[in-house]
Amino acid sequence: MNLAGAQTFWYFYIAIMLLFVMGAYYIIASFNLIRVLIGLELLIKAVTLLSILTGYLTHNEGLAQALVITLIVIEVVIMVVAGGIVVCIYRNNKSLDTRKLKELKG
Amino acid sequence: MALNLILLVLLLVAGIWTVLTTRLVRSVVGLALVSAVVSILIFRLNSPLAAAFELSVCAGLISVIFVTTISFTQRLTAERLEERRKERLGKYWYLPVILIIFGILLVVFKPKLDFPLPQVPSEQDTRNIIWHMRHVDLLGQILIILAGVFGVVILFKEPKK
Amino acid sequence: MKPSVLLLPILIPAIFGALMFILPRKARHTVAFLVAGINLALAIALFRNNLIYSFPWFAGKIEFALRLYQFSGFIMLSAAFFAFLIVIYSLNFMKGKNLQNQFYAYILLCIAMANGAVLADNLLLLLFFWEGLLLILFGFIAIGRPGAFKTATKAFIIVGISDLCMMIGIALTWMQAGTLTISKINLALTPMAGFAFIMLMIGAISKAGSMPFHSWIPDAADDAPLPFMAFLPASLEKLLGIYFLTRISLDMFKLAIGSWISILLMAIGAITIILAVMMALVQKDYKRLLSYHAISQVGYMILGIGTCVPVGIVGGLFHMINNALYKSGLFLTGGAVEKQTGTTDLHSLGGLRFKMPITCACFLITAASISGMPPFNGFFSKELIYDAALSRGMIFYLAAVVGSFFTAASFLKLGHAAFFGKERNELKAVKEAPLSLLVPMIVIALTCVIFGIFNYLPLNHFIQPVLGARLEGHSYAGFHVNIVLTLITILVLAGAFIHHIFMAKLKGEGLKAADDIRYAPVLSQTYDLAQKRFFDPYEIGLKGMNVFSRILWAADKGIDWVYNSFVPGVSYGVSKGIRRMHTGYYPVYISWALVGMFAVLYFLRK
Amino acid sequence: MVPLFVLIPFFSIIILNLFPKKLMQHLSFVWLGFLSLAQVYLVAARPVWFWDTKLELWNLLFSFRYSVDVITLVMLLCIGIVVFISLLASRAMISDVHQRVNFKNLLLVSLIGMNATVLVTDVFSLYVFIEITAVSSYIMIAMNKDRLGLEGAFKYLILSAIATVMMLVAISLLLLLTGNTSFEAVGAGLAGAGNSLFVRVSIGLFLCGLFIKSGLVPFHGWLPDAYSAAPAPASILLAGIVTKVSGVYVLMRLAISVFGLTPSVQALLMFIGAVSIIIGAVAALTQTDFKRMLAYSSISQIGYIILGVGCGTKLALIGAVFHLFNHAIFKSLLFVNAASVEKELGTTDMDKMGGLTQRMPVTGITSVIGLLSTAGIPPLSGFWSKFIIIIALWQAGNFGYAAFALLASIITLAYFLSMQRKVFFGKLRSGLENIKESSMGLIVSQAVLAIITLVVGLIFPLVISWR
Repeated sequence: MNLAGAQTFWYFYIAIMLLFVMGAYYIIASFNLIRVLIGLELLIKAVTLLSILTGYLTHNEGLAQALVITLIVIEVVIMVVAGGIVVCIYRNNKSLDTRKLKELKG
Repeated sequence: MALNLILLVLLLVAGIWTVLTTRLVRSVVGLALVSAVVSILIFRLNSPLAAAFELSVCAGLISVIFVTTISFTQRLTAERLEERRKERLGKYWYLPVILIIFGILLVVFKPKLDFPLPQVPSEQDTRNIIWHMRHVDLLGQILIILAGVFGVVILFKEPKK
Repeated sequence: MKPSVLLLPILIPAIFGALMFILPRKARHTVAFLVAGINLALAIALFRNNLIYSFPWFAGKIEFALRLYQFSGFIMLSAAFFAFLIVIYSLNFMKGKNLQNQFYAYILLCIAMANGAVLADNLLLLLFFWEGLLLILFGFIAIGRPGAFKTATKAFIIVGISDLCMMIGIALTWMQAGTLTISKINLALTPMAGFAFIMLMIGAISKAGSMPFHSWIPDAADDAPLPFMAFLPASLEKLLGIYFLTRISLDMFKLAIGSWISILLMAIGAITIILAVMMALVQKDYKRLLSYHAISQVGYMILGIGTCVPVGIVGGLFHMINNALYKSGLFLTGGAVEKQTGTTDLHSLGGLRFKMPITCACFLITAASISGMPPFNGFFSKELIYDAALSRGMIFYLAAVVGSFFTAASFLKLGHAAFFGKERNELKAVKEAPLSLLVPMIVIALTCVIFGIFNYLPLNHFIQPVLGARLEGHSYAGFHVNIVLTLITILVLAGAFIHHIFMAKLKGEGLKAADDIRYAPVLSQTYDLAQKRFFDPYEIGLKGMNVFSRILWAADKGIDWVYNSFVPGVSYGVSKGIRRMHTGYYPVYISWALVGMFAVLYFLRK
Repeated sequence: MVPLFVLIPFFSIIILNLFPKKLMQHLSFVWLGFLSLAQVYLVAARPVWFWDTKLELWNLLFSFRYSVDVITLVMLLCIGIVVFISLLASRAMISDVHQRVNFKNLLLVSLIGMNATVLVTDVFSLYVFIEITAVSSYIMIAMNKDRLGLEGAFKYLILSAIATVMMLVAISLLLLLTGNTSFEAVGAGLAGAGNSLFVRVSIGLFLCGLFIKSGLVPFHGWLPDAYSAAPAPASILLAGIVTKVSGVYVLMRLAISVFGLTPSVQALLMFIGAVSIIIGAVAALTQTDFKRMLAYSSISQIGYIILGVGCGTKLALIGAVFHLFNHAIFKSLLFVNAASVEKELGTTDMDKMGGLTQRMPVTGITSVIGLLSTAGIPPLSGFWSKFIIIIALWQAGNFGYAAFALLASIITLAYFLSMQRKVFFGKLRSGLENIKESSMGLIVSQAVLAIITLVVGLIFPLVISWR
């Protein structure tokens, strides 16, 4: 990897890693189901950026874009399904509290 | 490069705001902001098609999905909100600390980037790649959209009383 | 003869056994009869041939090798003989019973698996057929009376665990010998090889039904269909188990006189003889009593083979075939009694000698054989074993003789209770068993007599060729066994007889029913006996032994307990702890995954 | 014509949904049954006209690069069998018309996803189809919209999303290192890239993602919840095949033919496998819920497979693939048993059962077969595969792991025995006198699976040499 590339990678790398940490922290620490999904979105954003970055660095933008487009479609569907599950949970529990999801244990 | 740096900082700030804000709707707006910044970054990384997709689908569609989901559920009352705010303060002040520590760790353990970059295939037109080389993914996209449709049909239907 | 003919005795019964599930009801008996007959004819035709048939198998790594030679031909012939008799017997016995199709299917499959196991010249192939037999055993017991399912599972697990040991043994043998072909394995008795031997031996003797792998047999006697008992535990499994034991101790491992394994085998044999026969003594059911003898007699064979001297091995093998004869004969008489009277409880039997004279005669001959009474076959094989045991140590001889005494005593009791004694009112209408039940019994009884009087027939043709050069030209046929030992045996038997007559008289006065001959001490009887000093020491000893055998009974249950609940008990606490860790709160799970991720990345750092 | 495994179900989804629902439920039942059985036939008999013919027309229109080897074939076979069984069970367990139609649609999506997963030769396509299978599973678990089902689905979704993020990071790094995503290119690129930090991180992250997907300790938190909360047909599908394809199969494929089994990866896989075996088995000991216990036992069995993969010798891989097949069969069998008990009793709590063999003989007997096969009692099929794995471990010199695997199978036997006693043996519990044997569909599927277990156990040499 040449010097300029390494430089670019380095900055993006730190930002992406911190975005990962934020997303993971949000998922683990928040008590609201929708916030959990937002945390998940943050993680996926970081991955998207990483993919594009690797494509950019290896001059392989075409493939990287193709992958990212597919990835975005899949991401949307997962969010839709997750949203549906969260709405159903709300209808059942009358609450979005994650701490009420402890029925199955042991 | 400087613009990239500013955008990255903006990305992190938007991310932190998304995590720390009290109102759910604001959090969704924060996510949309993150998405927007990401799509600008993608655009600047020579990937216009993906940037357009990211902007329209993620910043747009996903925000709509979240707002819809929130509208299906009830908002909190003002007092509960106040309680929550206190709760959240206790919980979330760790995050900046963790981020700073993690950032320092990343800087200290900087990975060596001396590996050679691979030779890449000559075909670089995204549309060509999607339509001619990655049929299987295309099939997967159609299929997962179908699955999503079934999901919406099954999960969002109002239960019969 | 083409070597591939060796596939026939495996394939024919297997195919017809599988077909049995779908054949029409009426054809089943005929087909089973025919296939058993064909199998017998095949076994006779193949006997005395030497053939090897093999082709690469198991992705080319392992040979599918079948080997027919003197020994395997002999075992195959005996198995075919018994299978044929049992099928004839079952034609009538199983009439009107449920699940006949399964019953016949299992018999035929059993023949196929047994033939395969005997012919296999490759340890993995042998294991394959061995496990097939286990499965059939399970099915066989399970089709018995309601509730047999539990017994079947018990048998399956106990035998399964011992087969697991055998598997370890095979793996170890493979590792040390570098081959799985049985006829090529020849290992010196290093400690590692000794361990392998013990593992294989566990597989062999548990198939034969030796202690401590026996506890399912008496339960099966209660639950399984009777021809099963006469076929599997009484004859076939003994044949296979002892066959394999002989193979491993003569061919695969160099077992020398005085090696610790020889001592171990003899000890197992002696203990099995004594303990099982004492448990037999307190049984009150025809089939259950026989089933304990089925265990006890294995002890003689293991003892004989364990001595490692030619006379002992000849005796052990001779005893194997003799035991198969008279034990299946005895079970068949039990079956006839059950069929005609509807019960095998000795309390409600008695005086059947006039009602069922032929059954009674067959019983007498086979019982005399098992007790080792001259000139029946059991006498000769036991004499050979005594001879060998005496040469290895007085204690083993004593165990064998004492076992013989108790065997005789318990059979006198059984015969008295079932066939002699006072006729019971409920049994007035009982008739002699039908012909197809009688024929196998008569054949077996006659064979017992022939193998006794003309004992050179089986010895010269079947058994002694197996040992070949090892015999150094000796022949053990005829009457030339040790006179002193013979005298002692006769004395012991006479003692048992006198003792029985005396006791029967005594108790016959004390109790109204003559059939109630129990050595089990009921208190008043013990007082009565205590007045007669002549019996005192013996009765006390018997009582003591009774207590002892009850303790053994408890130990028996203890083995069950280990199998069933010990392991869960130990792990219970840990399990609870792990369950408590699964709180159901998913961030916990996510944290585990993340910690796991960092651990994995750290693990891969180099 | 191999792409037809994916394409025919794909078009049939669209065509079937054109029919009215009343008609579609029957039509799709017949069609799905035909599809799955045809798949079983095509894999088992392997007619030349199917496997060796190229679809020229299709290749112009629609290129589908695929590869077929023994592992792929075994997986296709398992997929066919388990989808068929799940279909039968859904007929018996779901009565509502809409739900039936929905389930069949999802089953088709899942079938395509799994078939494509085992056929594709591209790391990213692998991710796409894993995700398709997973999405249909989430919806299936949540389908009844009961509290527990939703909870299980949400947990599965979150953990599985994290897994996909890990895999995507790994894919991005692989793109950076090798410039492409196809198996050959990635494999060649990794071989050339040496052993830099990014290589190890990408391999490690991909493996972690797959560990979550296949439910290995300590990545297994979602698995018992999802299995036990899912509706019966979904739990059969999920436990029988979905996690095996999307986790274990992919792991095997990548570890063997892409990443290559380096000593450290081998050590990692064997260690994780052993930990899963023991934790799964011990945790299953004191479970009171039938399905939950099966779920923990599933963790333990997957541990065996991974242990075999980690050992890496040819024999071990044979054993692992064979165990994968067996596991698909007997775990589906056990979940069908659970389904039929659940259908008749309305509960899966084992404390409320007892002596059920008297009332439900087929369920009782087949469950014994399944349990003994799981515990590895000879000569059932599960025994042989475990035996091969243990032998292979021993041969490769991993004596500790071999002994360990042997010991753990005794614990397996222990918890299954205690379960047997609770549920099927013993005295019939009062209140259960009116229980009947469950419906025909479940009986048939139990019998079919039990017979497969038995027959495969008896003729295992033929099975092993099948290719």
